[in-house]
Amino acid sequence: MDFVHHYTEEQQRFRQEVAAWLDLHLPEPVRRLGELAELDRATWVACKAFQRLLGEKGWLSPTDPVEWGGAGLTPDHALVIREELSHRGVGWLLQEKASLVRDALLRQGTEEQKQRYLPIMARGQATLWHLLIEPGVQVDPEGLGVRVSRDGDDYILDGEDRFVGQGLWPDYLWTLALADPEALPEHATATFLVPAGLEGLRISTSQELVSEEVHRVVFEHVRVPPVNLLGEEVEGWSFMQSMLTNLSGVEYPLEDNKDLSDLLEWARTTTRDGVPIGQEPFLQQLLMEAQVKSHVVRLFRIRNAWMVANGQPLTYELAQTALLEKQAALHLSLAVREVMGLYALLAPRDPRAPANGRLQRHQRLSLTQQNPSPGPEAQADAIASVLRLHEPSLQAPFMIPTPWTDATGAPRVVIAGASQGDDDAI
Amino acid sequence: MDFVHHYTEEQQRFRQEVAAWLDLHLPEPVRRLGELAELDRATWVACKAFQRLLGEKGWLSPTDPVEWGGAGLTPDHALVIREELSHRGVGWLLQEKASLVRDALLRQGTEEQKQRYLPIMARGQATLWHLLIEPGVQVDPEGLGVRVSRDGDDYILDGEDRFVGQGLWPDYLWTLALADPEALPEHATATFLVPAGLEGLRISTSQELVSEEVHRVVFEHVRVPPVNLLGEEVEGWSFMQSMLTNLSGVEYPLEDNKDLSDLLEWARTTTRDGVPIGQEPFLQQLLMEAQVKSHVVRLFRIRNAWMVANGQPLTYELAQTALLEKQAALHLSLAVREVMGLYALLAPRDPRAPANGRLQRHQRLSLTQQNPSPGPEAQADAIASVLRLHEPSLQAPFMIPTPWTDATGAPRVVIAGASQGDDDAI
Amino acid sequence: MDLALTETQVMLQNSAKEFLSAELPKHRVREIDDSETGFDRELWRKMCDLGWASIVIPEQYGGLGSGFTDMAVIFEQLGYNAYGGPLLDSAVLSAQLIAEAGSEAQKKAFLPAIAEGQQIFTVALTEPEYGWGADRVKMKATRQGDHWVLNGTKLFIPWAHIADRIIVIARTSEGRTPEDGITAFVVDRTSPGVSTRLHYGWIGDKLNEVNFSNVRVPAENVLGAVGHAWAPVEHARDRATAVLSVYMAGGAQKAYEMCRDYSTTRIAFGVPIGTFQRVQDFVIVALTEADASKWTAYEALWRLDSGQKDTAVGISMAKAVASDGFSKACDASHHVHAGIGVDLDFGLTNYTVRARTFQQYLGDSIFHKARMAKLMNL
Amino acid sequence: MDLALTETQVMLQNSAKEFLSAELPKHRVREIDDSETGFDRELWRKMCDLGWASIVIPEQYGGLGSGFTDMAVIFEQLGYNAYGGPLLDSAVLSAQLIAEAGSEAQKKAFLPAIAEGQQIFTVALTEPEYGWGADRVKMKATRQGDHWVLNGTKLFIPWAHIADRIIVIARTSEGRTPEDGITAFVVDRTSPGVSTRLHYGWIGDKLNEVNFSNVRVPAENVLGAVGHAWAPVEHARDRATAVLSVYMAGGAQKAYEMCRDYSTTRIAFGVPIGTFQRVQDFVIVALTEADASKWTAYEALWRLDSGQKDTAVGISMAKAVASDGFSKACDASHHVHAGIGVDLDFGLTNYTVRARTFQQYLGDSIFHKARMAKLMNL
Repeated sequence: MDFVHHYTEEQQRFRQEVAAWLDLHLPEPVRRLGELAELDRATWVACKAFQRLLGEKGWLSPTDPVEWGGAGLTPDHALVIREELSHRGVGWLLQEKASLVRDALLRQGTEEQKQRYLPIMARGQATLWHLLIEPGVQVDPEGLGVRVSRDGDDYILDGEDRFVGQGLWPDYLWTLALADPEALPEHATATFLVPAGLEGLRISTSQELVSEEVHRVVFEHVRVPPVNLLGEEVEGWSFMQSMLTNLSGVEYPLEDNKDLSDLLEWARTTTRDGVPIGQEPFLQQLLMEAQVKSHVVRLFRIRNAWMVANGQPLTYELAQTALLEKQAALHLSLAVREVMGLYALLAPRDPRAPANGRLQRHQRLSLTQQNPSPGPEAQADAIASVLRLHEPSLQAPFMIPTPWTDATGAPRVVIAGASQGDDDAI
Repeated sequence: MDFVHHYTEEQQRFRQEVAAWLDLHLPEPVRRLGELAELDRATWVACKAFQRLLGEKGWLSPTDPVEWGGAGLTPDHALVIREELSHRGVGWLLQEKASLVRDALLRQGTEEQKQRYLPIMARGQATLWHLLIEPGVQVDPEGLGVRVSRDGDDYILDGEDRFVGQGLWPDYLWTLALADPEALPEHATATFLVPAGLEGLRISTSQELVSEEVHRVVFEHVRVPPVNLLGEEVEGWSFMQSMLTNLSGVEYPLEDNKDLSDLLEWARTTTRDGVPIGQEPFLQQLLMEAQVKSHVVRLFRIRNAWMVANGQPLTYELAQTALLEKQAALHLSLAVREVMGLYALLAPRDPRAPANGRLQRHQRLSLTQQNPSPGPEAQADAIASVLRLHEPSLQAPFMIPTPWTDATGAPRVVIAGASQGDDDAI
Repeated sequence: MDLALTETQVMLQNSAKEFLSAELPKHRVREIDDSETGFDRELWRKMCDLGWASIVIPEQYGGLGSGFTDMAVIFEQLGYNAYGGPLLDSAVLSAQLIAEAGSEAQKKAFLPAIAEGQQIFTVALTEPEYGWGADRVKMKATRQGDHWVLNGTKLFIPWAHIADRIIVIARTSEGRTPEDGITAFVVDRTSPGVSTRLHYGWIGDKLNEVNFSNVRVPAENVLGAVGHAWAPVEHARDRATAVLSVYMAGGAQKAYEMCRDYSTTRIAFGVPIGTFQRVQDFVIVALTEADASKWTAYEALWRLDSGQKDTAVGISMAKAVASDGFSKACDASHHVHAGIGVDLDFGLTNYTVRARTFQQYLGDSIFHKARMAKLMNL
Repeated sequence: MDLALTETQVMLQNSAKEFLSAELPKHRVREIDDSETGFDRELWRKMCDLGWASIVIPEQYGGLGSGFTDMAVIFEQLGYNAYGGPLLDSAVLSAQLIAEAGSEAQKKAFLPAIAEGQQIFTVALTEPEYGWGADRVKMKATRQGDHWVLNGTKLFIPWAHIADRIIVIARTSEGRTPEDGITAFVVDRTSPGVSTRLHYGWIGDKLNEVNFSNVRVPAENVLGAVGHAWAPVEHARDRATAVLSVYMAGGAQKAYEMCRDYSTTRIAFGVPIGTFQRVQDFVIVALTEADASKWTAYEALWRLDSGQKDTAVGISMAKAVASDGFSKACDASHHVHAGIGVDLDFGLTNYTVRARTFQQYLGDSIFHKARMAKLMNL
C-alpha cells in the first residue's frame, strides 16, 4: 500500500511552471479574497479575467482535448494545477461543478451545442450556475421549481429554484424543467442551458445563512430558443443522471481541513492562566475527535479516487463519504463552540474574531451543508439502496441507482403514453 | 409545582408497619440475593414462600378489592409498599408485569376465570411468565412463535417463543397464539393462560447475554382445555392491547439508578496517583452526562405518572421515556467502560470486581434491554405514529395507537370472513 | 407531587402568549435583530407595562415579590418567540445581585427603577480570557481615596450598549482562592472612560466589548462588601441561569413544533416527509430535547422557589441540558427543513442563532457539568 | 498512491480465509472461549505451522522478516472470525520488544521459539492502578546480587496462564519522568513465586491476574538497559496496536455483514426489515465504522512499514477509531438483530465481547486521543 501520490520529475517541473505562472498572473485582489461573501464587483471582474487567462492556457479543463479548449494533459498534470491553485486559496476558480455540465455536454450534446458551449466554458468565458441537486441523492420531480411549456419552436420557463454558482451574475443557468406535473415522475423533464441575459430572469435576494454560492432564481415567462435545450425534450433525467454519476470529479483530496487546523492552532496559542486551551483534557478529546473525523473523510476520499482511477466499481462509497462529511461538519461546529466559547460566533469585521472569522462562517456553513432537499440524510437512502437492504436476492455492485437508472447504471427514460428504453426495468 | 411526593401521617405510620413486618418476615437468603442469575432452587422456594406471605397480607395487589385477594388500599399505600420492598432490593417480588395480566383478567375474563385465577395470583400462589412483548410497540403477528389449532373442545399449541418471568419454572404461561397464519394480521389470535405443568411444554436452555428473566419456551402439541382461553377465541389482540395500554403500571419512579450510583461511588473512591478518577476532566464530563440522562428519564417518569394520576391523556410520553431509557442504558454502558477500563468487565466471582460485578452485568443488560423485537427503536415508530407525522390533518392526542386500536384506543377486531366491532375504523 | 402551573402562572402564560403573538411575529424579530441597536424601546416599554421586569423583585422595592417559576413562565414564551431583550440581564441577573449584595440605599435606588423598566442594568463578568468561573475575573479595580478606579476590558457583555448602568465584576485583591477578592461595582454607562462596542457576528443577543479606561467609581457604588462579591454573583447567576434555561426550553419547543408541522405538510415523493423514519427520528430528537430542557428547568426552579437542598446542582443540570438541547433541537429541525430552514425569512434561524449563543451564555454544558461534579463531591 | 494489497498479501489473505473458515466456525469459537483455558493447542499449532507467528520476526532469528501490513492481513481475518489467541501478544508485542531491546543472545534464545510457536510469550504491563501510560507502572524490582527480585501484582494480562514466559515491566528506580526507571524482565511463568489466576467476567480474551512474590530473575534476563525499557515498550506496543486495530476492523466488518444480511432476510410486517430507514441507518453505521477502522489502520501500517513521519500519531488514531468503531458497529448490529442478537449461539456476541475488551486493550480511545494531542503539540 501507499497513501501518497508520487510525481514524476517531468510533473515536478510542470508544477514549477504552474507556480511561476500563478505568481505572475494571479491578481492581488483575488489572492486576498477571504470570503466569497465579500466579493464586490471589482474583485469579481478580476476573478473572471483571471479565469479567462487560465482558460487560455487550457488549465480550466486540462485533460480535455485541445480542440474543445482543453490542454490535453494527463490527470496527474491536472492534479498539479488543482494543488497549486488550492495552495493559494483559489481552487474554487476551477469551477469544478460546472465541469460536470461540460462533461455531460461532451457526451450527450449535439455537435452544434458542443461547438457553441464547450470552447467558451473551457476558456473561462462563461460563468455557469447550476440547479442545486446533490450527487447520489434521489430527486423528487415534483419538488422541481421550474416548469416548461412550448410556444411555437421556443420554450417558456416559469417558476423559481435554487442555483449554485460563483459571482454576482452568471452567463448561463443549467436547469431541469418539468414539462408535465400530472405525468409520472420520470416523464417529460427537459434540461436547458439558459443564457442569463434573457428577459424575465430575476435573481432574487432572499437571504440565507450562507448566501455566497446559493442563489434563488426566478423565471418569469422566460422565452428560451430551441438551441438551449440539451439533448432531447424528455432527456432531462437522463442528462442529469449522466452528470450525477460522472466520476471524473472524484479526485484525490488536496488541502487539509482549514477550519479544523484554524481551530487547532487557536487552541495551541490561546491560553487560560498560561495553559493552552488545547491542553484542557475534555476539549483536547473533542479536538482530537474532530481531527479523527476529518482524517477519516480524507481517507474515504482517497479510497474513492483510487477506486475510480483503478477502474473499480463504486457502490456505496461516494454517498458514505458525503454523509460522513456532513456529520463531521456538524460535529466540528459543536467543537468550535465548545472550545472557543462565544469567540466562535465573531465575524471577520469584529477585531476580536479568531482566524479572521472563518470559524464563525463554519458555524453557519455546517448547517447549509446539510442536505439541501427535504428528507434528511438522503445519502443514507442512497447507501441503503445500493446495499439493497430491502431486496434479499441481489448483492451485485453497481453504480449509484436512483429510480431513474437501472441496475447497470443506464438511464431509464419513459415518456407518457409511449415506451422507450428498457420498459421491463421499471 | 412540586416534584416530591408528600405522605399523610397515617401513611407514614403505615410505612413503619410495613417496614417492621418486612424486617420480621423477609427471609435472609432472599435479602442477600444479588443477581437473579444466582437464584438456586432453595432460594427460589424461599422467594415463593415470601411472595405468598405478601399475598396473604393483600400486598401483592394492594389496591384490588379484598374479594379478589387485594387489600383495598389507596395508591399511596401501594407506593409505600413498593418503596419499602425496593429499598430492600426485592421490589421485583411484586411481579408487577404479571399484575398487568391480572388487570386484564379483571376487565375481560369470564366470571369463572376471575374466580379461578385472580385469587391465586393475588395471593402469590401462582408464578406467571408472559410472552415477551414491549408496551407501545407494534407487534408483527407473523412474528409470533406459538400457533394454535382446535382439536375437539381443546386447543393444541405448537411452536416456540420467548417469555419473561421470575424463577426456574412458572405456574402459568400467558401467551398469544396465532390461529391462522394465512389470514390478515389482525385475525384469529387467541390468548391463553397455560398451566405450565401440561405435557409437551419444555423450557429450552438457549443461553443469552443476560438469561435470568427471559426464557425460551417450546410448545410441542400442548393440549390446553377451553377454560384456559382468555376472552373469546379471536380476542387475542384485544386482550393484549388491553394489557399494553393499561396505565396502572405507570407509577412514580422509586430508586435512583443503582448502576450509575455504583459507578459514581467507584469514581469517587478509586484513585490514580492519589487523585480520584472522578476528577479527571474528561471522565467527569462523561459521568455527569450519564447523571443528566438518568435524571431526565426520572423526570419523564414523574411526568408520566403525574399525568396518569391527574387523568391527563398520554400520547407520546411512554414511548419517549422507554426510548430514552434504552439510549441512556447504552450511554451508561460506554461510560462504565471508559471510566473503569477493563475493571468494567469483571464478574462477581472475580475478587477484583468493583461493585460486586453489577456494572459488568450492566454491560450485558444494556444490550438485552434494547428492543427485543426486530426493527430497532420501535418506540420511535410509536412516537411518530402518535404525533401523526405522516398525516397532515390530525393532531388530537390519543392513546398509543397501533394498527389494532383505533384513534380512541378501542381495540379493532376483525375475524376472517365475518365482521365484528367497528369495521369502518379499519 | 404537582406538575401543574398555578392559576396565576396560567394567567401570566396566557397574557404572555397573547402579547407576544401580537407584538413579535417572526419578521418583527428579524427586524429588531437587524436594527442598529437590536433594541426596540417601545416594545420594552410595553413589556415593562405588563410588569414583566418586576416579577422577582421584592415588594418593598417596587416589585411583585413572586417566585422564579412565575418569571420563567414568561421566559418560556419569550424563548418560544425568540426574543428576550435585556429582560434577563436587567430584571433577573442585575436585580438579584443588587437584592442579594446591595445596601438598603442601593436597593431603594436601583430596584424600583429596574422593576418599572425605567433603567436597564447589565452585568459585566466575562473578559478576553473568556470563561464563567471566578478564576476568569482578572480586570483590576484599585482604590484611590473615596473612589475606585477601573481599568480593563470586558467581552461579550449583553445589552451594555443600551444599558443605563453596568455592574462590573472586578478584582480588588488577590486572595487564597479565585473567589476571594472579587468586588462588584455599579457603573454608569455614560461615565468618562467607559466605551462600548457591539460585537459583530452570528450572535443571537446583543453582546458588547466594554472598555474601562481610568473609570472612577464612587465607593458608595460598591455592591456589598469589598472582595466578597463572588458568592452573591454566583447566587444571582444561578437564578438567571434557571430562568434562561426555561427560555431555551421554549425555543427548543418552537424548533420542535416547526419541524413537526413541516414534516406533515411538506410533500416529497408523493407523501408527507413525516412518513419517512429518518425524518421522524429528527422530529423525535427535537421533541425530547425540548421536553428534557423544560422539565429539568422547571424542577430547578421548584428547588429554587421552595428552598430545597441541591438547588445549585439542579440549576447547573438544567443549563447543561438546555445548552445541549436547544442547539440539538435546532440542528434536528434544520435536518427536517433542509434548504428552506436556512432561509433567513423562514424563521428557524432566529432560534438557531440564539441556541448557539445561549449555549454559551452564563456557562456552557461543560462548565455546568464540571460544577455539578464538584457539588456532587466527585 | 496504491491501496491494493500486494500479491503476497492476497495469498496470505486467501490462505487465512480458507484456514479460518474451516477451523473456526462460530460454534468452535464459543467452545474454545468456554473451555477452561480458552486455548486450543492444536489450533495454535496449525496456525504456527502456517507461519503466522513468524511473519514480522527478522529472518536471522527464524522469522520471515516481512512487514506489519502482511501480518495485519492475517489479523483482519482473525478479527473477522473473532479469535486471535495469544498470537498478538506473543508474536507481535513480545517479539517486537525482544527484537528492539534484547541482546543478541536473547534474540537468538527467544525469537526463533516464538516464530515457530514453540514458546508463547506475553507482556505484563497493567496493574491495579490500571492504565497504559508509563506513570501506571508501580511494581518494583530490586537488585540482589546477580538477581533481581520482583514483588507485586499485574492485572489483565492476556494469556499469562498458558504463556511460557512473561515479560514483566517493572520499576527499578524513580526517575525525573514516569518514563525513567522502567525495566523489562523475561520471567519464566513456572518460576517460584509467580502465580496466575484467570479473570472472571464478560471478557473477550483470556486475561489474568499475575502475582509476583519474591520472584528471583537472573540479571541476564533483563531486556535492554536497566531503567530504559519504556521507549522499546512503547515502540513494541505501537506495532501491536496497529495490528490489533486491523483485527478490530475485521471484527467490525463481520458485525456489519451480519446485520446487513439479517436485514435482508428477516421479514417483519411482510417486508425485509432492511426496508425500514431506522434499520438501514444502523447498518450504515456499522459499515462506516468498519470502513473507518480498516482504512485508518492500514494507513498506520503503511506509515510503519514505509518509515513515514507521524507513525505514532497514525497508530494512535487507528486505535482510537477501532476502539470506538468496533463497539459501535456491534451496538448497531445488535439493534438490527434485536432479540436474536443476544442469543449466545447466534454468534454476534462473540464479536461484542471482543469489541468491549479490545476497546480497552493497549489503550482506549481516550488514551490514544490524548497521545495524538501530545504528538500534535496541542
